[in-house]
Amino acid sequence: MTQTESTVVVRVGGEGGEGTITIGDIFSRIAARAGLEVYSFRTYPSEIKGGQVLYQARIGTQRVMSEGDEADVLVAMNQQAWTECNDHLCSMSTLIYDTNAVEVPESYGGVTYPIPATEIATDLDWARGKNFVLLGALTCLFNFDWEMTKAVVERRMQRHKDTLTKNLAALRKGYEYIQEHYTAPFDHALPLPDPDTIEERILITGAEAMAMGALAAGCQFYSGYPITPATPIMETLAKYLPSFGGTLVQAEDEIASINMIIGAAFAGKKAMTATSGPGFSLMIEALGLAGITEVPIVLVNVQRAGPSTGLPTKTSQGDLFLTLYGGHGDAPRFVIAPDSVKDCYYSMINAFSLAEYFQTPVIVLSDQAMASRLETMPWDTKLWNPVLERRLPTEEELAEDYRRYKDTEDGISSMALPGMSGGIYLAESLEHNEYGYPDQDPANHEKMMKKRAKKTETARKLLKDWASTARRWGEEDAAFGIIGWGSTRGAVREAMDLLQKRGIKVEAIYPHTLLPMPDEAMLSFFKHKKAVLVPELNFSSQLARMVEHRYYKALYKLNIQFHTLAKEQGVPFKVQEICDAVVKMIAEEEGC
Amino acid sequence: MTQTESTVVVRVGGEGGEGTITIGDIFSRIAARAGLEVYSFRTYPSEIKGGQVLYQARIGTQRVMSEGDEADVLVAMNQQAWTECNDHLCSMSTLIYDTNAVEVPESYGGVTYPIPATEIATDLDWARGKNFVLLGALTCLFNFDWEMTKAVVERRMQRHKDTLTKNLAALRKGYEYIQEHYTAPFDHALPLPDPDTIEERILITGAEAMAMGALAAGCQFYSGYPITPATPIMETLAKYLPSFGGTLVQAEDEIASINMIIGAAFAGKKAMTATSGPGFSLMIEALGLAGITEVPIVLVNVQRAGPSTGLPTKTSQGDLFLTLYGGHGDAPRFVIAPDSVKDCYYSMINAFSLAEYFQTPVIVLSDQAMASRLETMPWDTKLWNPVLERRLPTEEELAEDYRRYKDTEDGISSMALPGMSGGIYLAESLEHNEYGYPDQDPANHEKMMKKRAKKTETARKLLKDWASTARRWGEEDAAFGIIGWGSTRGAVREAMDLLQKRGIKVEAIYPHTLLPMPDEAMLSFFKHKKAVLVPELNFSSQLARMVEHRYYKALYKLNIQFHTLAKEQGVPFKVQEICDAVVKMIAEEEGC
Amino acid sequence: MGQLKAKDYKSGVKPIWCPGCGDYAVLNALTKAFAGLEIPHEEIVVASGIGCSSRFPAFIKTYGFHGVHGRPLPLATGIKLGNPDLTVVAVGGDGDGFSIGGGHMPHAARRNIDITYIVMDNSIYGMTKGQPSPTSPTGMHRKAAPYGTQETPLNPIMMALSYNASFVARCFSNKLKEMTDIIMQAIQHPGFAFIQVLSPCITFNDTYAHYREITQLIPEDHDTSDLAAALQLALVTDTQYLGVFYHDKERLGYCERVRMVQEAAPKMSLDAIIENYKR
Amino acid sequence: MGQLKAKDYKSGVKPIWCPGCGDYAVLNALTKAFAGLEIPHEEIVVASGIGCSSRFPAFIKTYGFHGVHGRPLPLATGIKLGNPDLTVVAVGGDGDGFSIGGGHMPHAARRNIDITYIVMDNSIYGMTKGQPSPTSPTGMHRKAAPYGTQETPLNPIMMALSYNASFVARCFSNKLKEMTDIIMQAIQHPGFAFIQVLSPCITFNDTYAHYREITQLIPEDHDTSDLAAALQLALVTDTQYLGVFYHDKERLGYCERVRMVQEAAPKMSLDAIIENYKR
Ligand SMILES: Cc1ncc(C[n+]2csc(CCOP(=O)(O)OP(=O)(O)O)c2C)c(N)n1
Ligand SMILES: Cc1ncc(C[n+]2csc(CCOP(=O)(O)OP(=O)(O)O)c2C)c(N)n1
Ligand code: SF4
Ligand code: SF4
Ligand SMILES: [Mg+2]
Ligand SMILES: [Mg+2]
Repeated sequence: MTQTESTVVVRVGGEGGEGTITIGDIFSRIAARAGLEVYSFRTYPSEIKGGQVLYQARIGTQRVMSEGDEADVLVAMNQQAWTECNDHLCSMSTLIYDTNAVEVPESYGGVTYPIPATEIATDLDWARGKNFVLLGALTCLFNFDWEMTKAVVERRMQRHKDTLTKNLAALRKGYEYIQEHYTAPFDHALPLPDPDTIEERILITGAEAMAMGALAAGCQFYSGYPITPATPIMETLAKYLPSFGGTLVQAEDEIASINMIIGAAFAGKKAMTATSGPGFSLMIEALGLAGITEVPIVLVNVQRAGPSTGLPTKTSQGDLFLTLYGGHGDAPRFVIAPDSVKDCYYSMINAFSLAEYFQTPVIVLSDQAMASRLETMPWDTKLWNPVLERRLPTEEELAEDYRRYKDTEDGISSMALPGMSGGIYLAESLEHNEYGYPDQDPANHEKMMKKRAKKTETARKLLKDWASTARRWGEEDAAFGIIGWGSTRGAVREAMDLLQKRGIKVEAIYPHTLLPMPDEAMLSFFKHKKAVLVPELNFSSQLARMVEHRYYKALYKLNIQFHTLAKEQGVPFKVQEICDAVVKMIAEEEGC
Repeated sequence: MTQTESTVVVRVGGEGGEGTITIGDIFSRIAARAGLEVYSFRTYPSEIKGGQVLYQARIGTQRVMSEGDEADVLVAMNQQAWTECNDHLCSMSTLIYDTNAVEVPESYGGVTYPIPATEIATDLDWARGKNFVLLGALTCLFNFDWEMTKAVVERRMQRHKDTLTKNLAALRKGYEYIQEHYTAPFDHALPLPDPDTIEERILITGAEAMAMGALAAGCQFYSGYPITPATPIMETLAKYLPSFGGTLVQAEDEIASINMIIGAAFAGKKAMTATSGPGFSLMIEALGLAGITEVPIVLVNVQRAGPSTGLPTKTSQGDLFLTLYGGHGDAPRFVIAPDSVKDCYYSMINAFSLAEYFQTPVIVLSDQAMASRLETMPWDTKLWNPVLERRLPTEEELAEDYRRYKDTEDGISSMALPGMSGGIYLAESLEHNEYGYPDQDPANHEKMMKKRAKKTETARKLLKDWASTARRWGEEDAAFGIIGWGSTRGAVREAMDLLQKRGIKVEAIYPHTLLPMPDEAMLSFFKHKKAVLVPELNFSSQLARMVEHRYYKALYKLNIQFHTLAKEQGVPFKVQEICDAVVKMIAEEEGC
Repeated sequence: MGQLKAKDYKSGVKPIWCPGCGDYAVLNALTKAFAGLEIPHEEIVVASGIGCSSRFPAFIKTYGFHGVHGRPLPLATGIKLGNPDLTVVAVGGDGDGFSIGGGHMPHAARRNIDITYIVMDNSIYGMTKGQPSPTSPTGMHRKAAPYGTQETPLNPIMMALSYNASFVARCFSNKLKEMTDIIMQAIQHPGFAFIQVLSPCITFNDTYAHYREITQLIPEDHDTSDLAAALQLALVTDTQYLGVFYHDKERLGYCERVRMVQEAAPKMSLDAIIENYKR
Repeated sequence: MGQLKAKDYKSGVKPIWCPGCGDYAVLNALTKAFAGLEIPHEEIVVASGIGCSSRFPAFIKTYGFHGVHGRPLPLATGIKLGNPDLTVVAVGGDGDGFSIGGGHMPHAARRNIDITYIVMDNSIYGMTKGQPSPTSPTGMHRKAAPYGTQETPLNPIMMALSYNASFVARCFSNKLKEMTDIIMQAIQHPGFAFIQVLSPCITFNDTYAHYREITQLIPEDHDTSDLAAALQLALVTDTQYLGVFYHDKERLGYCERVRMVQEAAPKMSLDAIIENYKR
């Protein structure tokens, strides 16, 4: 066990199409069912079949915050899985492998569990079931209950009735193989809680959590176009939206998606779409349309590594600038950056609140790693922030001279919905007057630009009172800080734990909204800092540049040194990388 | 005469469709032909016919740098033209108007030239010719030669043969009306040079100058989609490209346009497109494609006021952020900001040089005011900077193991063209290896990101030696500075002249490339400054924010105060606004 | 309500159109149709793209949405699905609908979304001052095509039929009564209705005389339920037939299908869904 | 040159396709066609969008361009116009070509740009793991459509004909010889050639058996110059006809038209043009 004694990292590697992800995923669910905490990570090539695939499940007896840097246990389905992993496996680690597919040199010093998985499966006349043989072996080693294991497999494979019996047989054989051949206790087995005392938690991916958040917020319309890694949001909502009287349309492209949700939101529904980089780029034009017509929409951008098609199945935080600044002309928008699977759920609720209340597009900026990993989370329906709704016109407003785009003090004007008598107005992409009719007068343009921009300032004030507009961990008076965003949080928090054990005090801040920025929280964070590190998964240190610019006066006055840590490789940070960077920062600053 | 004694501002106002722009345009040409310098401005509603239209021509005996704040002479074709202008006309100004359409109160104290233009035209059985009656009167007042006047009208109206005779008759009547009714010399008449000594100059719009620059650079392929105010670039090239063996395609949309030019450039041609905000937003996805496949393309964005459809015929500088930062993931691009009509021409040549040499997209960021105004400019074909070409593979490279995306020191690798034997490669939107084949390995991704980014650093070095990478005016040791970009230059330079007359010393800098930024020039500019003003035509002070961030350390160290002047009204700066802002900045800084 | 007149549906905003523009007739026909069908103002939305024709929503007294270029169909689809009780009409030009927005019609048609889509086809880009459009004839000379267009014009009726749109018709701005009647049928059609209106641009492409010459009403005996026959009529281009080419009265509209899905879906609470994630 | 074999046109990069994917046959047919026509590798460009089918260019030994989703046609158009001597083939999937990229085919067709466009139609989004595509049958159940698709499938052949594409054909991955032959004709056709290949996705939508049943060669007596007859054949959907539906041998290709414009244009120097701006 590498970082934390109470967690184990299990990695499953194999060729795409061999069911590698399948058994990794089921293993995670069995572990969760057994009462353990789970945090998973998957990487796969953009091919459908073929190509090396890796699934990593970190399980533990206490909350797990990252996927873990190194594997404790490797399940190798093919030679490459072993070869690739070998360099990273510390000698005390454990290897479970299919002896019919993997050759391990005698010199290898780790603990091994050789299993003739292909042979066993072939004997069952079901060669494809070798992955389930290995899964059976794995669950047995961890002392997971057979009946529970079987129940989880049955549930997950219910759509594949034809192969279920065969796979269960393979699973059983693997389970028994361990029972028969290995009696010594397994090094990595974790103490399992009494099944009756297990606290209710759910095991969910970030994408699913976002879909649930949308449902909780009252989303009634979704239009989207398939794109990795955002598709699961659409597929989850496709399943459930109709049950809530909602509608989901698979659009012909992303341009249609965003225009459709603008239409549905104009008509009165809470509406959203989800996409990734290339699709988001195509939505830039209509994002401005929502801005100037003041139509509330929620957009999820599940970032993947760009530029262009890039690495479509790999993670990145490279779309921040596009999200903050992508538009011709200035129009308000808000940006929320969830930083955990659980936060994915709450972020969607907040996103709808901001969108509806401010009649402004809101972008939720997630990423591949967060959206596609499984995490256990406690389920509670308590909402951290009030759910805000759209301001509808009062009867008096409708009775006389209704002005849809009335220039109010807070920038928010009431929004009539088609069907309301007296509320007729024009949603106009040209600059318009308070009624919505085109008006190209210089003074009117300036006035309306200001009216729309006021909403950002109103939001900044409102958000001050919101729980978790920025999250902070560690000690406030720490001299060294970390500013991060989104899914790097887990690695950062684990790094902080490790650093603390070494006596190094660090404080971290994760803004929940990146637009508007939580200025007060940031400035208070800076107060005691000597230097800050901004780790992020993109090439050009986008958050760092934005923060440095926004707060350079404070940074300068307080003489805070600014350090960046940019990684653009398609994979998440390792905890060690964060630790190293912090240590390096401190060394540089302390001059030692 | 308001700002400069040697120039006159003539404004023509009327209803769209009455030929207001036509006579304004012809008047500019007559003045240029008479040997005067011209700088024009036009504003019109986005309607085809109807709506108030304004054409302003500033003419002078020396170089004119802006359209002028106030009109010296107003030609009013309708009542609104007079009413709107009245507030702004200083009492010494002059009004020429159609007595059949405009009523001027007796209280009006300016000089007036009432002309029954509609009546005169109707007497000719050609009521529509009233605009030419007014034009005739105007040219006569300025003492322009009748034969020359007639020749210019004949040339401009050659496509309207059917109405030419009638319009010439109306013109003559107007000319004669002045001769008959007014003998006193016209207050605003300028001394005209001897026709034989007039230096050869051309009168050209910014859009036309960009088209000429493209031809000069060897552009051979254009694909574009009509959009105000970029269309004239396409229409000019449609006329001339075939004469150079080039091809122009009107594409089905902007997405097709940019993909077509990527295709043509890949096949070996210098290729470009031109668009405005909404179209540019649609090109963001493919811009990243050109970045990752390293295909040289030139994009012109003629900015208009946004957001969304906004004010399609009005000027703005609101697309800077989108141009600098618009893309999912990081890919290199260069940005050039021409600051005069003449510079439009050279900017295109430089844009092709940078695109071809660095195999990277280059965006030329112009605007409506600059693209659609006429300016006189001396014609010389001397190029300020070397014309750079694409690096093709050598025979040796092609002979063995050709690597299209070889990771070289300067980031530039040779580019084989289809047809070259031995050069076969894959232009790949996925991350790829040096051969172009997909490669999703973390280390490869990082390497290729770095390779592409190197080009920006190489360019920064190269551009240092280029003439006019940043232009500076005024005195280097001035304590107060102005940083601007693009078409605000004229107003700024005139303001500097006025300020100088009042004994106020200011220096201005206009970066020619906004990406990469000319760091050396900027830092040297900052050296003696106490405070700088950044005037720009957008809502959120985009250049100011970019510059402030990029140079905040220098600004802080030198204790330079940063002042913004943002105007987003769809119209250019007035010289007075710049003067006032500078005076205000100085007052604030000097504490008086 | 029964007393509403066409003029009651005018917003009072003066159209920006040139005098003589074909689009005036479309405005007249649509307002007449609304009055004829007695649809309350507030229950109508007119959505458009960008172009002269697309300025339409400002001139009509209903809810309106002037969107971005080429996207009236997705916008109108969203509006209709957002509130299926509304009468939703999408309008635009030939550039808007067949050039930049050409990718959306096949999908509106295959969804059979219950909206009426009126394209004011003047075979030119009016708003941007006269560039050739996808329906401009080959060889047409304009500033953007000084050597004449080299492309073959598209045939919008053929295209709509090939997408299997369930209501396909052609009108001419000069024939107000026929147009009003067809628009009324289209609005009442529960599904996607496409109407191509030959609506001349008097300023950049005056085709009134030409169309007066080559248009002709569809023969009375044409069976509008016969797709093959409709295709035959659409193939003819030297005569431009006016009237309803095709009308599929059987197919269900998209809103009805969506309603059926919603009805078929088990009613669930969020907590019930979350149960699935507990195991 | 005459000695080139199909396999010489394989790049050596192992296709990422699932074993049994219909796209292998297209790769085989296209390489055979290139070999048959003896076109040198370096004079060919294969351009594509995004999708399983669009990964094609990596597997073939010619110049290649793997562009963005839905844009192989504009890309290929630019390539061909950039260098008309090249043989340019655009390839992609049904999602790429009929969904996000559906707006481009009408324009490639009306330009009659001299490229061959092969759509590997598997009636599914393969690469993104099995969402319905524009040609998926009504009522198909997938994760993204758990209640079944509610849309009518598009008919790509009908659409191509309605765009007046000058060469329109359908192939089936199971019929390699016929496909090779048709691709050869398409490449030789000076103009826009559209080929729909029924190319099953064995992983998410295995339609081999279905297509074996319902496909049938176009009757030999079909006159490929008769658009009306082609439309009649295309209307039939319970049988999917294989072969050339339409072939217009008269119309000039776009490259030829562009050449004529260039020839008609007066040769001018920049200085000569500038003269116009002096007056
Ligand atoms: C994305 C985008 N591209 C281009 C334009 C410029 N534009 C405005 S209207 C128009 C075409 C109008 O033609 P059409 O749709 O036929 O309408 P018409 O004016 O002829 O009625 C164009 C290209 C735009 N507004 N947005
Ligand atoms: C702009 C954009 N949107 C979405 C995607 C995601 N995407 C990749 S391939 C694909 C569809 C593939 O379907 P098809 O074109 O039929 O090809 P197939 O995989 O079936 O061969 C989609 C939606 C993308 N890459 N880019
Ligand atoms: S330009 Fe043409 S389409 Fe536009 S309003 Fe005038 S006549 Fe109508
Ligand atoms: S997923 Fe389908 S389309 Fe993609 S490679 Fe596999 S079989 Fe072919
Ligand atoms: Mg039109
Ligand atoms: Mg497909």
